Amino acid sequence: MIVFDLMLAAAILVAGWSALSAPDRTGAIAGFLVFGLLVALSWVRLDAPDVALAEAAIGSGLTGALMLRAAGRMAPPAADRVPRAQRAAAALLACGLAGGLAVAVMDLPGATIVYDPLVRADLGQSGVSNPVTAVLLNFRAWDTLLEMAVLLAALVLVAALGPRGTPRPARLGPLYTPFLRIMAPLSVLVAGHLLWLGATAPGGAFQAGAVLCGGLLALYFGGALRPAAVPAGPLWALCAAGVAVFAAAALAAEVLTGTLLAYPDGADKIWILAIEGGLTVSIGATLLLLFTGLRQGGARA
Amino acid sequence: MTPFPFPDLTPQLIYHLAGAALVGIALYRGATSSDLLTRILALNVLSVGIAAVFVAAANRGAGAVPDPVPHAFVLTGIVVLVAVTAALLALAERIDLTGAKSDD
Amino acid sequence: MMVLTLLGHLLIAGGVVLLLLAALGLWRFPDLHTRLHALTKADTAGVALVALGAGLLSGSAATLVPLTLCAVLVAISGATTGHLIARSALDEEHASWRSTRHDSV
Amino acid sequence: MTDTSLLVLLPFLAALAATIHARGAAGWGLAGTVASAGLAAHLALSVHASGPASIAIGGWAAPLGITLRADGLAALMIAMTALVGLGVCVQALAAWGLRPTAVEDPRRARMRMGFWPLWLSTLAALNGLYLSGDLFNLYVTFEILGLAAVGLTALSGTRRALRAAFDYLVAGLAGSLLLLLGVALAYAAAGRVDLGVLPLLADSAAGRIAIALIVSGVGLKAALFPLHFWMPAAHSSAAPAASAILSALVVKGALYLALRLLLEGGLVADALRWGLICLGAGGMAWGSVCALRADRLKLLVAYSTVAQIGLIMLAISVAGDPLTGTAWQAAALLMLSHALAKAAMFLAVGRIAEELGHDRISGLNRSDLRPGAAEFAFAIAAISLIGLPPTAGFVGKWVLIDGLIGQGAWPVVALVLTGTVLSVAYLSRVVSRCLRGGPHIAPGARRPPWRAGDVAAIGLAFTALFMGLLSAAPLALLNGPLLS
Repeated sequence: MIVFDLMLAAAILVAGWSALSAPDRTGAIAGFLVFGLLVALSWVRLDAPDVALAEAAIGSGLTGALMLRAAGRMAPPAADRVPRAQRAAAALLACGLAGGLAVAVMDLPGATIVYDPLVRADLGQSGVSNPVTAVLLNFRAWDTLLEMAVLLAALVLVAALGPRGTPRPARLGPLYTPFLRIMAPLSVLVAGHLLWLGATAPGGAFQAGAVLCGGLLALYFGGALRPAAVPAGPLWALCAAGVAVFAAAALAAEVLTGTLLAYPDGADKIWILAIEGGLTVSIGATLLLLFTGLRQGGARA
Repeated sequence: MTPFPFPDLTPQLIYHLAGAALVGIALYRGATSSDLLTRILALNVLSVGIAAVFVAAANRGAGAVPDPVPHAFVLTGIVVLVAVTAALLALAERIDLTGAKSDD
Repeated sequence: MMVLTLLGHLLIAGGVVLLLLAALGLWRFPDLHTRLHALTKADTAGVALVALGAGLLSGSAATLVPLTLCAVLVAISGATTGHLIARSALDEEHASWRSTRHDSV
Repeated sequence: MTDTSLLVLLPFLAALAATIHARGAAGWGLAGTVASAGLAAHLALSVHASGPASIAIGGWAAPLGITLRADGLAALMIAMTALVGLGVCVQALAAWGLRPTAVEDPRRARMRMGFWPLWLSTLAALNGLYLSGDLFNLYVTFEILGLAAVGLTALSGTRRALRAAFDYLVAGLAGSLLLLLGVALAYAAAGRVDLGVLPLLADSAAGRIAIALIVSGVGLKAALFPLHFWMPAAHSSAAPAASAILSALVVKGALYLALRLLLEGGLVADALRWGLICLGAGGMAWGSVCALRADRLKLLVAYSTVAQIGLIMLAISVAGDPLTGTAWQAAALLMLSHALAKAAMFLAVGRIAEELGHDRISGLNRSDLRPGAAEFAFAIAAISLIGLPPTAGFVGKWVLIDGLIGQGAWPVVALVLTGTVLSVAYLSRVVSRCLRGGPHIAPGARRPPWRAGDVAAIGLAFTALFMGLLSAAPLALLNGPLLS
C-alpha cells in the first residue's frame, strides 16, 4: 500500500501544480477539482472520513463551483508580468519554507498524545459517540459558534458590495425537470440522514449543510428558486437562524447550568441535535447566498 | 539525533511531506501570479497543505484510532475558507467589473 | 461465501476495466461529443459494477443497499449532466455555425 | 462571569439584528456599541476589584476545551476598544444619520446599512480575540476580524478601495494561514494548541519553526515592516470612520497576540527577539520616511501607523522577563495611546478633507478658511503620538525608556528617541500648515462650522491627552496578576 500512497501523493502534487499554473481558467479549476478529490482520497487513507467528506463536498465541490461561476463572469487572465527577481525571491522563500516544514515533520519529537485520553474520558458525557461531533458541538463548541460568525461575516461583506449583474437564464432542456424532481427532495433526505448520523458516525451539520446547499443550487439552476425574488429580510433571517439558535442555546445553557455552553446533564444529545439542525439550514442557505449573491437588506430596488 | 534522521516511510510521513510541498507550491504561485483568480486558488491550495499537516499529525499509525480534535480543526478550516473564498471572488468580480484591464 | 467473494472481486475488476476504458476514451477521442459518449456510458456502468462488487464483498445488506442507491444516483446524474453538457455545447456551436439543428436533442 | 461571554455574543447578535432589520441598522449599532461599552467598563472594574477570572466554556478545561481569560491586559484592551468605538460611532452617526430620511442619498443609505453590521462584527471579533486562550480559536476570531475589516475598507465602493480591499483580504488570509500552519506544527510537536503550549515549543525544531510561523503570520496581520505593503492603501482609501477603526483597533488585535506570545513565554529564542527588534526599528525608519514624503494627508497618517507599529513591536520584543520587567506594560500603554490618538487623527483628517474637498498636504495652507476644530484635534492627537507630557503616549514612552535604561540597553533608547524625533518631523508638516495664523489668512476667512464629527475627534484627542494624567487606572489594571 505504501506504493499507492506514494503515487497518490505524487498525483496530488501534480494536480495542485497544474491547478496553479494552467494558462486558462477552466483548466486551472478542473485541476483544482481533481486536486480536491485526490486530497479527499488521501484523507480517507489517513482514517479521516469526516474531513474527507467535507473536503469533497465543500472544499473541492462548492469552492470549484464558486470559482467556475466567477471565471465565467471575469475577463480572461492576462499573462503574468512578474519580474524575474520577484520570481527568484518567491521560489527561494517557498523552497525554504517547504524545506523547513519537511525537516520539521521528519524530526518530530515522538508522538505527544494530549487530546486523545481527554476525549476518550469525556466522550461518555458529551451526548454523542462520534468524537469529531463531540469536539465540534460540545468540547470546542465556541470554535464552531465563531465559525458560523465567519460565514455570516462573509455574507455581510458580499452584501455590502452591492448587487451584481443578474445571471443569464440557462436553457436546461427537458431532462432537467425530472432530475430535479428526484434530486431536490433526495438532498433534503440525505441532509437529514447525515445530520442524524453525525452523532454516531462520520457526518454532521457541515456535511449535511453542504448537501442541502447542493439541492438548493440544483433548484436555483433549474429556475425554480430565485433568491432575488424572495424579500431580503426573511432570507437573512434564515441564514442567521443557525447562529442565533446556537448563541441562544449557549446563553440558555448558562442560565440553566451556570456555565456558558454547558448543556444540562443527560440532555446533551437533544441540545446538540437541535443546534445542528439550525446550523444545517443556515449553512445551506448561507452557502447558497454566497453563491448567488444577494442584495443589501433594505436596499430593494 | 542521528546525522541525517530519515524515519521509516509511513503513509503519515508521505502525506506530511506532501503537505509541506503543497505549502511551497502555493506560496510560490501566490507570490508570482498577477491573476486574481490564480491567487485565490493558491490560497486554497495553501490551506489544503496546512490541513494535510493536521490530518497527518492526527494519524497515529495503522490500526490506531486517530485524534479527532485536529479533524475538527480541519472541518472548521474548510468551512472558514469557503466563506473567505466567496468573499474574495466577489471582490475580484467587482474589481473586474469596475475597471479596465489595467492593474493600476 | 467464497462464491460471493469471488464474484465481488470479478465485478470490481470489470468496473475498473470499464473506468480505464472511459479514461482512455476521454484522452484519445477527438471532440467533446465522442468523449462524452465514452465517459457517460463506461462511467455509469463502471461505478455501478464497483459499487455492486464492494457491496458483495462486505457481505451485509446494510452496506449493499446504500451502495446500490449510490450507483443509481450516479447513473441518473451522469445521464443528466451528460445531456446538459452536450446540449450547451451544441448551443454554442449553433451560435457560431448557425448550421447544426439542435432541436432534436 | 456572564458578562465575559456577552462581550462577544452581544455585539455579534446586534450585528445580526442590524443586518436583518437594515432600516434600523444605526439604532442597533448604537445600542450594541453602548451596551458593549458598559460591559467593558464592568469587566475592567471587576478585574480591578477581584482580580482576573477565567471561564472554561462548556465546563471543559483547557487544553481540550477553550477558556476565556479576562485579566488586566485583556480588560484594558477591551476598554480601549469600547472607548474608541464610542467615538467612531458618534462620527458615523453624524456622517450617515440614525434612520432613513424621506429623500435619501443612496450612497449615504448604503454606507449606513453596510457600516454598522461590519463594525459590530469587528467589535465582537476583537473582544473574542482579547479573551481567547486558545491558538486555534484565535485563528477563527482573526478570520471574522479580517472579513469585517475588509468590508469596512471596501465600503466606499471606489475601484481604489476595492483593489485595496482585495489586497488586504489576500494579505490577511495569508497571515492567518501562516498562523494556522504554525498552529498545525505546534500540534504536531506538542499535541495541543491552547496558549499553554507555547513554552513547550522551544524544545524541538518543529516547535521553533511553529513559533516562527506564528510570529510571521502575526507580523503580516499587524503590518509589521516589511510586511506592511498592503496596509497604507487599505487604511487611506476607506471612509474616515472605517479608517479610524482599521488603524486604531484592527491592527491592535495582532499586536496584542504578539504581546500575549511574549507573556506566555513564546518568544524565548534570542534570534527571534533580535529579528523583531530590527524589524521594529526598520518599521519606525521606513514609516517615518514615507510619512515625510507622502503627498496626501491620509497616506501620511497611514504611514505614521507603520512607524508606530514598529515602535510597539520594539517595546514588545525588548521586554525582558515579563514577570519582573515593566517594558511589556509600556507596549500596552503605547497601544492604548496610539489607538486613541490615531482614531482622533483619522476622524480629524476626514473632517479636514470634507471642508477642503481634498486631502493634499500642500493644499492645507489656504487663505480663505480659518483653522477649525478638526485641525485642533489633529494637533492634540499629534502631541500624543509624539509623546509629549501629559499624554498617554508620554507615559508609555517613559515606562519603556525607564525599563530600557534599567536593562542598560542604550542603543535601543537611542532608537526610540530617533523615532520620536522623526515623528515630530512628519507630524509638524501638517500641524504647522494647519494651525498657522497670521497674514496669509484673509481677513474675511470663514471658520468651518461645527459638526458632530468634530466632537468625536476632539473627544478622542482629549482622552489621549489626559490619559497621561489618568494613567494610574490602566497601570493599576496592568499591575494586577496575569493569567498564564
